[in-house]
Amino acid sequence: MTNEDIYKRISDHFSSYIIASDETFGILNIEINPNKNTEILQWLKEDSILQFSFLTNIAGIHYPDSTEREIAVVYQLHSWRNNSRLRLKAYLSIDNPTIDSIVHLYNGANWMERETFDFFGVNFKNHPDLRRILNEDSMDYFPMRKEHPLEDATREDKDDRFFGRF
Amino acid sequence: MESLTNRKKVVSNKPMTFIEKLYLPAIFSGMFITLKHMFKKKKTIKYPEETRVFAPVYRGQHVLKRDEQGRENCTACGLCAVACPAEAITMVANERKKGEEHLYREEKYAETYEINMLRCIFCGLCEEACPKEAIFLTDRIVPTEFERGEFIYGKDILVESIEERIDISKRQNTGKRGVV
Amino acid sequence: MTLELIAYILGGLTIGSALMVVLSNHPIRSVLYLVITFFFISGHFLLMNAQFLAIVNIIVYAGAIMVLFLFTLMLLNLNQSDEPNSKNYLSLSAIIGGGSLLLILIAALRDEFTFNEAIHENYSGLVENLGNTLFTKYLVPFEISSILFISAMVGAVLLAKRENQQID
Amino acid sequence: MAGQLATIQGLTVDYYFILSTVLFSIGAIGLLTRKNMIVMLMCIELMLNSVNLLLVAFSSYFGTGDAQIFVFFIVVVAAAEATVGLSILIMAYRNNRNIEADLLNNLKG
Amino acid sequence: MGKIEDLVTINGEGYQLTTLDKAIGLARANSVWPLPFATSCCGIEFMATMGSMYDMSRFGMERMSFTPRQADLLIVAGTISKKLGPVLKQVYEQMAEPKWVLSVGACASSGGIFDTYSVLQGIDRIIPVDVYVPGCPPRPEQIIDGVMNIHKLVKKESLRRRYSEEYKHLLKEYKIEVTNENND
Amino acid sequence: MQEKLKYKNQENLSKETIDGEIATINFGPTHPATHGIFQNILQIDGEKIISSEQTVGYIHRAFEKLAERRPYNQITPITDRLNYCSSPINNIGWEMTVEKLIGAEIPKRVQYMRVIIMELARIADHLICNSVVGVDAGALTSFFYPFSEREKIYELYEEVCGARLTTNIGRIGGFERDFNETFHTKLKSFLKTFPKAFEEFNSMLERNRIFMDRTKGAGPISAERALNYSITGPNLRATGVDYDVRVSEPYSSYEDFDFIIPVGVNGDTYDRFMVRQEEIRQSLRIINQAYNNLPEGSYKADLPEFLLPPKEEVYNQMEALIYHFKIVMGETELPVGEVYHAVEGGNGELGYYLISDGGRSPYRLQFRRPCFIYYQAYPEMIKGMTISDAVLTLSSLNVIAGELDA
Amino acid sequence: MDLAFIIEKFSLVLLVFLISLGVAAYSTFFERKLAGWIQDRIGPNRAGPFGLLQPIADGVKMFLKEDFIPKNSDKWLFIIGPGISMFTALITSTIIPWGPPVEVFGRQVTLQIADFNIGILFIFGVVSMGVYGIMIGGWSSNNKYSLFGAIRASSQMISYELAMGISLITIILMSGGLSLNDILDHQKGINWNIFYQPLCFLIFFICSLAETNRAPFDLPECESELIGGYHTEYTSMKLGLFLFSEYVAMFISSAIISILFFGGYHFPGETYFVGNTLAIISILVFFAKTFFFVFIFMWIRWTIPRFRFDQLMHLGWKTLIPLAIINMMITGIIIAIYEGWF
Repeated sequence: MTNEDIYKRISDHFSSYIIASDETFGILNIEINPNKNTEILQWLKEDSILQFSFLTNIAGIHYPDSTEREIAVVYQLHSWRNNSRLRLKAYLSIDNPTIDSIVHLYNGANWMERETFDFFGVNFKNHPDLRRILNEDSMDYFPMRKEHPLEDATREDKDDRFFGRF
Repeated sequence: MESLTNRKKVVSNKPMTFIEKLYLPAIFSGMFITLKHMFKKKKTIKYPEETRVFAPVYRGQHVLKRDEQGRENCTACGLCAVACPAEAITMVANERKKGEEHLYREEKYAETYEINMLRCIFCGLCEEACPKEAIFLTDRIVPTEFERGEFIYGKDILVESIEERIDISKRQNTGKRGVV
Repeated sequence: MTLELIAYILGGLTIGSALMVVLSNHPIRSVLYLVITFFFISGHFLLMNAQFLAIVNIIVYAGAIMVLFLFTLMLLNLNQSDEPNSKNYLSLSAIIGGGSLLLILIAALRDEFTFNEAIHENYSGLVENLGNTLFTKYLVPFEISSILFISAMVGAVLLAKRENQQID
Repeated sequence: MAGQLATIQGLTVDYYFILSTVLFSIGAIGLLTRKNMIVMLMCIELMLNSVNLLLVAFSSYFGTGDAQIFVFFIVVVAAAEATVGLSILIMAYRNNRNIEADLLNNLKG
Repeated sequence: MGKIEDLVTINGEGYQLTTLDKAIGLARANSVWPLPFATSCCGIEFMATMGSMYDMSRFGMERMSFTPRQADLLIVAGTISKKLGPVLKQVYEQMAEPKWVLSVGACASSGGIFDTYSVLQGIDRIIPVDVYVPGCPPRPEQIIDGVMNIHKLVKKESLRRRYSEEYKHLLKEYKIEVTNENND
Repeated sequence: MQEKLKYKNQENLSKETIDGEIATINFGPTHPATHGIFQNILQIDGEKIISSEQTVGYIHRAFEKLAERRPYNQITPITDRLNYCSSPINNIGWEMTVEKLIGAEIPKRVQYMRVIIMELARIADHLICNSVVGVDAGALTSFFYPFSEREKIYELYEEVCGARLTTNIGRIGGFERDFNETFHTKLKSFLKTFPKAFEEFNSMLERNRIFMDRTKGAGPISAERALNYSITGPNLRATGVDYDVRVSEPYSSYEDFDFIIPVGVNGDTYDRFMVRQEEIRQSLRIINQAYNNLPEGSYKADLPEFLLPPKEEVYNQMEALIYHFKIVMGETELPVGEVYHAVEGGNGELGYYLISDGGRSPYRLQFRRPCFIYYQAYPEMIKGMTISDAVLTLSSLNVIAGELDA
Repeated sequence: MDLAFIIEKFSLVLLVFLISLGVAAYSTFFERKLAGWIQDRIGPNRAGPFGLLQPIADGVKMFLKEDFIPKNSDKWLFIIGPGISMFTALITSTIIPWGPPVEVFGRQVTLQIADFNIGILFIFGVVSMGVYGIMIGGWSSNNKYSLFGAIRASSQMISYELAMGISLITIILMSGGLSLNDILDHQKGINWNIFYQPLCFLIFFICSLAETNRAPFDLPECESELIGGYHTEYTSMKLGLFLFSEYVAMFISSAIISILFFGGYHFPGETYFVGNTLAIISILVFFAKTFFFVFIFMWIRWTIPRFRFDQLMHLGWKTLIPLAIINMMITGIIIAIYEGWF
């Protein structure tokens, strides 16, 4: 099953929800309407032909320069039967990064969503237990956003001039 | 779920036989194995007295090499510092003055060169980054210390002494190796 | 003479530890004092040449029953001694009642049994003799007691078993 | 076969009689004063044991083994009583979260 | 190797060692029970150190005390994040005196490559460390070296050190309460 | 910002107080059975676990943020520390991801060398997991025998890269050096002696009834639930699903090798143990095949823009010197794009989701960390089990804290 | 009751006490050494020549460790727990016949501190007391893991006592007496009970493993589950007593096993010796047998995985007790036939 077939079948069903699509390194990327993510994912999981029944990964990305599309949530699906992968992207505004949770579809999405919340502050609606997972609960920012520094401010044995990075 | 590949083999469905249910055979065979090991040669290397042979390419304590004439190779280009993922190397470059040609090979040299051995992860990237064959990792291990400050290794420790050269010829990263 | 002295000391200790059973606030300590009391009573048994019973007393009472008590206490985790102090007049009346019980018992029984003669040479406490009596004269009660035991066991299991084993 | 027998020369059965009565009374007082059911059960055990003591004393002084057989049976009964009593206690604790005697009033019909 | 004579500064004491002290130090040094606080990579190398090839048991150290109460030596092997810091401190506080701390590996000693917002830049910010072992992870040889250095410290320690003002001051600097619950 | 952080502090622990004999115990963070640092708060009724709640993140080290600030070649040492029991797989997986991005052609010899190293790493990973299962089951000696064998694998790593555990092995486009003579002799002797030692370890546990009783039925999970939890790797295969990235999406010439995929039936601890044991044997088979058919050729690809030139060329050729500087400074031209590459790590599908904007560091690099994903299923697996089962389940899941918390 | 008798008994008590302690101390060392050998290692070898001073080093260290009593714990019980453990472990040694009578200064000295005519019952009584130390220690620590250890220990010990007792009835049937001397008299030369009662030996051995909390029945203190079990909160010498009592108990149970099943100090060909020569050889034989079992205890520990709690209970109640009962019945029938009761 080629990527064209997959795209065709998806767009037959959800043509209005698909915003853009392309293919990189053999994997189909589809940008979807962030409000319809559960619907599409559910259909993909249950469709007897596509059978994208395995959630590989959920990732967040921060694009500070693109207005109203700052935060991207990326779902990577895998159909073992067809041995094909699919990437769904939903772009959210940084002011209100809210998207529906898919924990009811995949239990495994629970921590992935919590991690995305922890790193990027994406609010997953209807998530059973949305709170920080890796960082301390008292942390007051979302560290993976580009504006936050990586370094721990308490390190004293370092002089930035020497490292060729600024 | 049906097979995704045709290479599947179930490995854990062997039922227990009656004899195995009696506990004893496995226990006795296990005890026999341990008894056998009791009389085997011990594998232990009594470390402080005996040392294990390290691979010649082992990534241990760094050395700043001198060339055949005893001049320091380092030219303080800073590539090692850039290549260091732990940001453990700092140096201050200085121009070589007249009359110091016997000390430094290049026109620039590192006035101070410090590696924070506590930060260092011994990944060997500095060794690879060095274009002047100045810094090498060696198969010596970094000793432990009582205070954190003692791990800032300056040039006094890092630069090899002229009398006691450190042999790094077996490291394949040197320029002298044969390329396949 | 020495044995007599031992018997008196042992008696005093027995009473003391028995008192501690009642007086200590903490149930666990009560258990331990009771265990000690049983040990002292077993000591008396030994003095009276009832060796088998002495050991059985320790094995059964101290080694099994009291462990069961201790086990229950630990399981229910009643380590805080939250027993409310009973009202003063209640304890007072209890003490008076107990004291009068003591007096009545002594008064009632004293006339019946007053023996001043020394102990008979006596081997009845030894295992052989005891076993002989038990399995000849008292065989039927012995069997009945085993039935009692089984019913107690079954009853205990049934009582303590949880009706609702389901977790979900 | 039988080891050397220890006999108490100058001690009368009175001594054991009084001792066991005192123990019995202590048990009785405990039963009346304490409210913790487990401690109450323990007091019952103490009373049973005091009776045992008396029985052994009689057996020993009269030179007959029958009383010791009774002790044996008492031990059996005590063990049975303890197991059943404790399991009832656990039941009661589960229902009431408490094992005080006063709180078990709802056992009344 | 470190200069054992300079230890006065970190250990905060300068008592003259008596013969008794020496004998006891020797005994203690041969019976250091470690508490492996192994979090990550260095923990695996610590396991290798316990293994047949290196065999820590030669120093009488094979009895691991996973309960801090019984341990003499806290071996911190691996990254300590800021989230874990309080736990580590609690473990240290729970240990009974005399106690020593061996910081194994770059991460525990200084943060190593993880100069990030979530990693503690060296455990010596929360608990006093006696010996640092560099490496990421250190070879078992280095860990044994560190242990030998700990032994040196143990042998040198006076019986009175743990009651000294300097020691109390040291603990105070780390805001470690001397919870002497043994009110005898 | 603060508003969002006010998460509902949900009491996830169930409130089924059947009869109040429920105790809460802290299983971790420093519990000896966690082998790493993570916390489980267990609610237990007697010995039976009613519910549990996990806390992770105790060694969160911000790998992904770190990767955004480091040039591509400096990320290899970071990947070492993901699943530190099998660092070479992580290293090589990362290198292959970048190679996919730049579209590099990798010589067959390098691919076979990688297979050898990766399968050695898999053996090391599974050995540590299974020996720890033995330790947690109480058989302490079964920890020492495999560990001596692991030392030999360490020696092999050391000959190639110069380190034992955090290998930093290989470079983008190949290896830093060829297998040397010592490596060849050591590998040959390893291949000869290892099977015997391994079977010895195996016979101490595999058919021992005490061990079987303890592990059979401990922490089971059905294939369906496992898929729902996105479990991969040996833990998934123990449930009977034969998903293996090496077969479904062969990388590094895995299609050349003949090996079987061991699967279990119930997905319990015994199945996981057995699957890992069999995978060790299969890995050994793969190594034998790869080593016997090792093609001649160079140990690195022809990628002057990514592989550092040999030192003498740096002296003699201007071009080489320029490349050298460019590579070290991280100023090589990289294509823009996003790439996902998965390898079969020690614990399952280890994925690298790399987004490149052409800069010297990745714009975003996300690791699909199998541990992080399957550890979620732990409460479901141990529900209704005893504490002993929970311990064994945990060790048989092989939760590596480095991979869990990233 | 003369003075010489008192001195004799007193010195015997002291001797037995010291031997038990010394053996226990060196058992710890030997166990570590043995673990090393089994695991291809060397084991402790730094403290003194061949590491022989290791137990002393451990002892000194533990004596000088900070004595720590956790908050909210029951102080009195916390202190008394290890004491009870040690006491019960040591007190069993009073009835062990260490050898035939020896002649010292013209006196016939029996190498047994006290000869109860109900020796075996005494052992059971004491063993059943042993659980108190662990229970009290574990409970008073005010720590959930300790409590778990204590509860596991108590239920385990109560369960295995039953099988142990029932299995031993066969031995009592065969020897016709409860005293250890009766049992020993029955096994002169090489007429050992093990040849008649192998199953009984197996049951008794398994039960003594369980009673001493040794692997594979070391659930009360298993490290991987309960951290330290009942002694999680103990430090210093109190911990030392707990650990020590385990080894003392192991030594004593090995001695009892060799008495009950392997003829104690009897050995084939003992009729060729008389007097003190016989006594000395007998004592050596007895110790050799005992140490052999100590060795087996350790060997098992370093080989076998441990049970789970419910499996342990199953083994005890559903396997060992029925087996013991069947064994008892068969033995009874055979003895009855042999004696011609039918």
